[in-house]
Amino acid sequence: MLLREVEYAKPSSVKEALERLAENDGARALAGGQTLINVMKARAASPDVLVDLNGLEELKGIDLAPDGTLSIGPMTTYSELIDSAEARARPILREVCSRIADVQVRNRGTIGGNLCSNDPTNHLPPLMAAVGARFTIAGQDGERTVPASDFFLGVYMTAVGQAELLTRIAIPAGKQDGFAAVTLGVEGTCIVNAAASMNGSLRVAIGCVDAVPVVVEAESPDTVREAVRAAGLHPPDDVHASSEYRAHLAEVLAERAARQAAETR
Amino acid sequence: MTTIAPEKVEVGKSWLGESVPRKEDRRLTQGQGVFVDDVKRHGMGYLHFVRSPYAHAHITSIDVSKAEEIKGVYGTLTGEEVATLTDPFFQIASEPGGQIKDFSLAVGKVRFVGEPVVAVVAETRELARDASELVEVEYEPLPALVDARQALDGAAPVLHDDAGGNLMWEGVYEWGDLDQAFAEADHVVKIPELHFHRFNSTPLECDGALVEFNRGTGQWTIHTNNQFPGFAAIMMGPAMRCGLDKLRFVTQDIGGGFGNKITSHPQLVVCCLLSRKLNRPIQWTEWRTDFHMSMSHGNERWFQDTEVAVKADGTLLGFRTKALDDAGAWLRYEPLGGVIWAQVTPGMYRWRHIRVDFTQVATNKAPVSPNRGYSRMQHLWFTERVIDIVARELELDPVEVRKRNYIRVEDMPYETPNGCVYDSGDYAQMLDIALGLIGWSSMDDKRRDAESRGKRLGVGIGSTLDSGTNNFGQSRLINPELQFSGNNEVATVKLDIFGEIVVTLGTTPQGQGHETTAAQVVAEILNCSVDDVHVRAGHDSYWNSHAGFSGTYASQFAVTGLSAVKGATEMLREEIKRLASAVFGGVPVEALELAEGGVRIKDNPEAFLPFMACGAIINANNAGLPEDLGVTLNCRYVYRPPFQVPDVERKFGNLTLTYATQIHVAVIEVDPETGYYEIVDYAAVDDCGKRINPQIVEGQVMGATAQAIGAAMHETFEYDEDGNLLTPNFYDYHVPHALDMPPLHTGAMESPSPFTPLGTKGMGEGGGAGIHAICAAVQDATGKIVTDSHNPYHRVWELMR
Amino acid sequence: MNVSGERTFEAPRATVWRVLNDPASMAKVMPGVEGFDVHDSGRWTANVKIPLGLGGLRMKVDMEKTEEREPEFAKMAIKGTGVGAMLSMVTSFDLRESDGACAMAWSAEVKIAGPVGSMGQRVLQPIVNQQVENVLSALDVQVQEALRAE
Amino acid sequence: MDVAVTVNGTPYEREVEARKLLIHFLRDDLDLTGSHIGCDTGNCGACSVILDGKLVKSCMLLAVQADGSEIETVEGLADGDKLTELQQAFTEHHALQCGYCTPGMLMSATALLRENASPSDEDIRKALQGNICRCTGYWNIVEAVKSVAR
Repeated sequence: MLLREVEYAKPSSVKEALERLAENDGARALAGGQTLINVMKARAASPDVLVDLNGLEELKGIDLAPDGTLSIGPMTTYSELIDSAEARARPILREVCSRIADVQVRNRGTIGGNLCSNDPTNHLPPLMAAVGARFTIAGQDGERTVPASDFFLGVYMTAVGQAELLTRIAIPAGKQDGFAAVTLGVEGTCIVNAAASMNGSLRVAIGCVDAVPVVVEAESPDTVREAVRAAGLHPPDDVHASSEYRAHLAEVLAERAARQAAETR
Repeated sequence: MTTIAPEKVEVGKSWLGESVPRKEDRRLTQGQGVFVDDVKRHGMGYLHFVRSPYAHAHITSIDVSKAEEIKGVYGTLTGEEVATLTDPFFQIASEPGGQIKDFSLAVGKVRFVGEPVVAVVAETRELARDASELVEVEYEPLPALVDARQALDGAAPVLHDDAGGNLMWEGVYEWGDLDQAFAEADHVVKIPELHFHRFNSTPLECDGALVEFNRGTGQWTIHTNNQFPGFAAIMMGPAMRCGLDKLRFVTQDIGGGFGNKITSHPQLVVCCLLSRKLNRPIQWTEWRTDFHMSMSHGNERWFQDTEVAVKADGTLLGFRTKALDDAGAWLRYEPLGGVIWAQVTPGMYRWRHIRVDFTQVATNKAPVSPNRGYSRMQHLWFTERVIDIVARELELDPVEVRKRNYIRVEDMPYETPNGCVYDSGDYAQMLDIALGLIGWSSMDDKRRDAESRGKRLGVGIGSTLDSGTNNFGQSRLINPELQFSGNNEVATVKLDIFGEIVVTLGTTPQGQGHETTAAQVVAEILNCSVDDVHVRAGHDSYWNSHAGFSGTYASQFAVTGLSAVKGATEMLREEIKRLASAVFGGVPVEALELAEGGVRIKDNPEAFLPFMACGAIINANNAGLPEDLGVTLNCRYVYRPPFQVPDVERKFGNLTLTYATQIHVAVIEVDPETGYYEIVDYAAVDDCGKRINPQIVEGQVMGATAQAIGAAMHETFEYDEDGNLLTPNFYDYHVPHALDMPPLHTGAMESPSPFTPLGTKGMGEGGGAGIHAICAAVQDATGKIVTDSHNPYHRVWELMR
Repeated sequence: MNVSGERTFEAPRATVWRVLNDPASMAKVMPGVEGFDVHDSGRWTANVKIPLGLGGLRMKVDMEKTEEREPEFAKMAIKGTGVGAMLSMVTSFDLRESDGACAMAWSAEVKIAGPVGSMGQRVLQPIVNQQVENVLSALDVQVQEALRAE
Repeated sequence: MDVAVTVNGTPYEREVEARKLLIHFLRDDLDLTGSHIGCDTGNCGACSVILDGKLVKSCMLLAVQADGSEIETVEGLADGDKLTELQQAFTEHHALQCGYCTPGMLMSATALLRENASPSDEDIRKALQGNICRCTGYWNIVEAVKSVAR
């Protein structure tokens, strides 16, 4: 419960936040804190400076463009997304967010935090990979946009550099999505999850089987299992699941997510 | 939630058997409880433990200088200092475990990950942890022993050289005539190995203390949440070379215990030594990860080479098995687990020929301690597994096998093969109630319905005994030298100057509602309202309100605690009458009665002496009272259950006074593709004799059930091959939350105990039934024999492959 | 946990061997090296900050060569101590000439304890694999540089 | 750093270290010990408080982050001696035993009932999912909350 000493900065703009982060390579952005603060309690990580992004309106809000593209501010909390009228354009977002942790965590935890921490047990990384989200990343020398396929680099690592911030998440129009997970108890710690999206072809992303979501493409739900097998997974094993069990769940859940996607009209 | 309760026989207005709201709740619902971390003192120092990162290693050097240099750090304590300032803790074990040298900090060697090595005290909690990171400990790692089955191999690393190996205790228990039983048997069912896993009740509040040392009197005041101060005292006094009067234990509200808060004496000793060394109050709060890594795991047990003698019709004749118990790194309460199980030797069945070769070994894992259902749960899980495995092997109906072999109501009181006496109960009828609650008759339709949805349905029964009120004489079966026997508990009931009825208990409740049930008993006897009875919260050993076995553990308050309250209140009632008879000028005591907050003459109600007057006369206005009156209106009573010292040679005798019973039935649905399963229906039927407060009793049944569901499905303290705990927090040690709870139906019977003053039985530890039931349900659903008490999804999936 | 694999370097075995045995270039190979002391040809100490995404994990890492058969085989024992984190690793590699290039078969047994260890294998295994991948790529760079230097 | 908050209507100002968690601030600095600590990982919910109208776990928030906010804790529920309907219902339905999780449970249930005066059983269970109780098995807690639903 007892953190190491840390400095705290509360910038009033994204520009200032980026300055704070650039000043010290031990600085870390603090979003909802529902992962980072816990890791700091364990003292498994101890940033020198926490740059608090709470209150930066630029990083909040959900807009729906005429072409159906959803633009989500990374500091949007799960609860805000669940309540958002715009977000209903892509119902899976609400469905998955309402399955994350519990009320308290959903009130505080953010979409961007979930994605940038990229903990293997998180639900949003595979979901974003499946729906083909695009991520806008800002640094002091401007913005760039990366697709989901280049965004997740490893456990707790994404394309967002130490001195950068995720400033926008763009999700293309679409409705035919699916999600399936096996968790410890009802909505507990994730063992394996899978998200699917039908957009012409079928894209399925599987979480908690590797350092980053594993994406497979398939013609139809009937061929998803083969596609997953072909991906040649070597999932980590832990106290909740052997590598073999995770590999098996990956197939089953990928197919279930795919069927939900295919059956959504 | 549906409930079946026995008919209530109304004999006038009685406080006994009433679900009166709890006195404790008013403060607890307002955040006004006083839990140990809420206790603060001026100038107190916060203690943080430096813990071992290794499961097994020599400590080659310790350097605290860098830590002590920091401003705001008050001081440190190392194992070397502890070894000079204290003696090793008294060991319950005879040879070889008795040879262990157990100190309150690691001395020379660490034996499990998380073992306290150095204590650091500082001005703030944060600073204490910062400084602990500057303590330099050099280790020389040793191979770790994590599997009890390898402990006795010559090649296994040895934890305690003093004990000459990893064997801590062994004993052979044999009753009846095994050869005859197996000769008579039509079938011998063989079960190579069963495993009862490691978990505990994880009370939401972890351990803690605030310790003050009074230089003038040499007394330590220990504000703590230890749930068995009587035991802590006899461990700490000799180790600290002081008399027990120097150790004052104070508790108020305790955030759950379940047995897991009995063995905090090592940490309490460290706090005591530091409060004296640094001359300031010492505050210690244990955090969740510390608790999981180092405290009070339940006994992990293997049952090997089991053989069961059965007749063709399913009549059970007897069994033999080898029990291998994993005590972890230290014997902090062990090897008592090596005999406690014998309270329920035959489970709930009539077999008479039983042999158990019991072996307990040390491993590089957290030390075990009592955990709700302590040691009996492991053995009862074993007997229930045997029943269901036998039923499967012989293709018999598990319900029929149980009913055929259950001890019958007409056999009560029933003497078990080892001389324990089951006091009362009708197991077969309880099972029928439980089966009725989950709609047993329509189970085939439910099965078909589940299959139509691609699920596999499974039903399982768990029968269990909740033996309560220990005869500590059983400790002699593991160490004949020990001079413990019997049991006792204390209550003091007084009438104060203004007529307040004040009750002091020796117990240390952790949510069992003692303030309420004690008040119910007092109100019943003094014929007043529970609202007029003031029961002091918590325990304070300073005012002689306790006895050697005082505490709250092992299902006994309804027997020991309430019998003490009953005894003290009856003494007070008689004193009030004697006083009134004197005041009324010699009216015979028989002519008096207590009513409406006072005492009066039966056929002349105007002659009324209110309690206020009684209290005032004795305490403040007593001139002229007869010299030989002998009334103090301050009555202390010690309840002592009727026990004999067991026969050590035959390992025979009554080990516990009462046997509450629970029968649970679980219905699960398994997803055959993933092994994921849910409990879709659940029934728990309880019989704990006379229920003083049915709502509190039902609450205990529910809580134990929830813990069983967690243990059976998710909760496990699992280690990797290097002895790292893989489930050190609630993220990986999943305790059930509200969404994990199945629909629950509860039922109750009341078979009063013939052996207790109120007909009550201790209860609260019957949750094991849930583990048995879920294992049986998994076996039913998968069609595969279940050999482990822990069945997470991946294991169920593996079973079905 | 155990990790192993094979990697081919476009360089003669002698060059690869030299790089693997040159503390200076190894310092460039290890993740997050902040300081590096060579005690003798067989013993080095490095101060590293292993990047864990959410924040670096500072460790003092002692390396000792426990076995060596120039120019094809070496075994190293690595012990890392950080605040509340322990790393111990035994790693070895085999170098084979394969038509001009050099094939390295390597394996490592990694043990991690402390708070980081309690983060769970599903987190640690990927992190370890990732760090190994980084080391190998960095090694490739060093080998190519050495080649150019020759 | 300076922190100014209003807790249960009372303004407080304190100087704290940036690293101090809100729960420690409430318990140790403001002596509001009704909110409890039951875990290290934000799972147990014993520390749940209402921060500017939103239910949060005060162990996953720095005290400095709460600067300028309105906080409600269990101590603020009752009106003097008058318990709320919900507190009363917890007693009547025996929804607490040791009482350690109760403050957090009450805050979660209070937050639920403000947003949804007539929750279903499922709504209630979902709303309490972030609060661990080891004594009751939750059944009586759900009953208690249901009993005050409109």
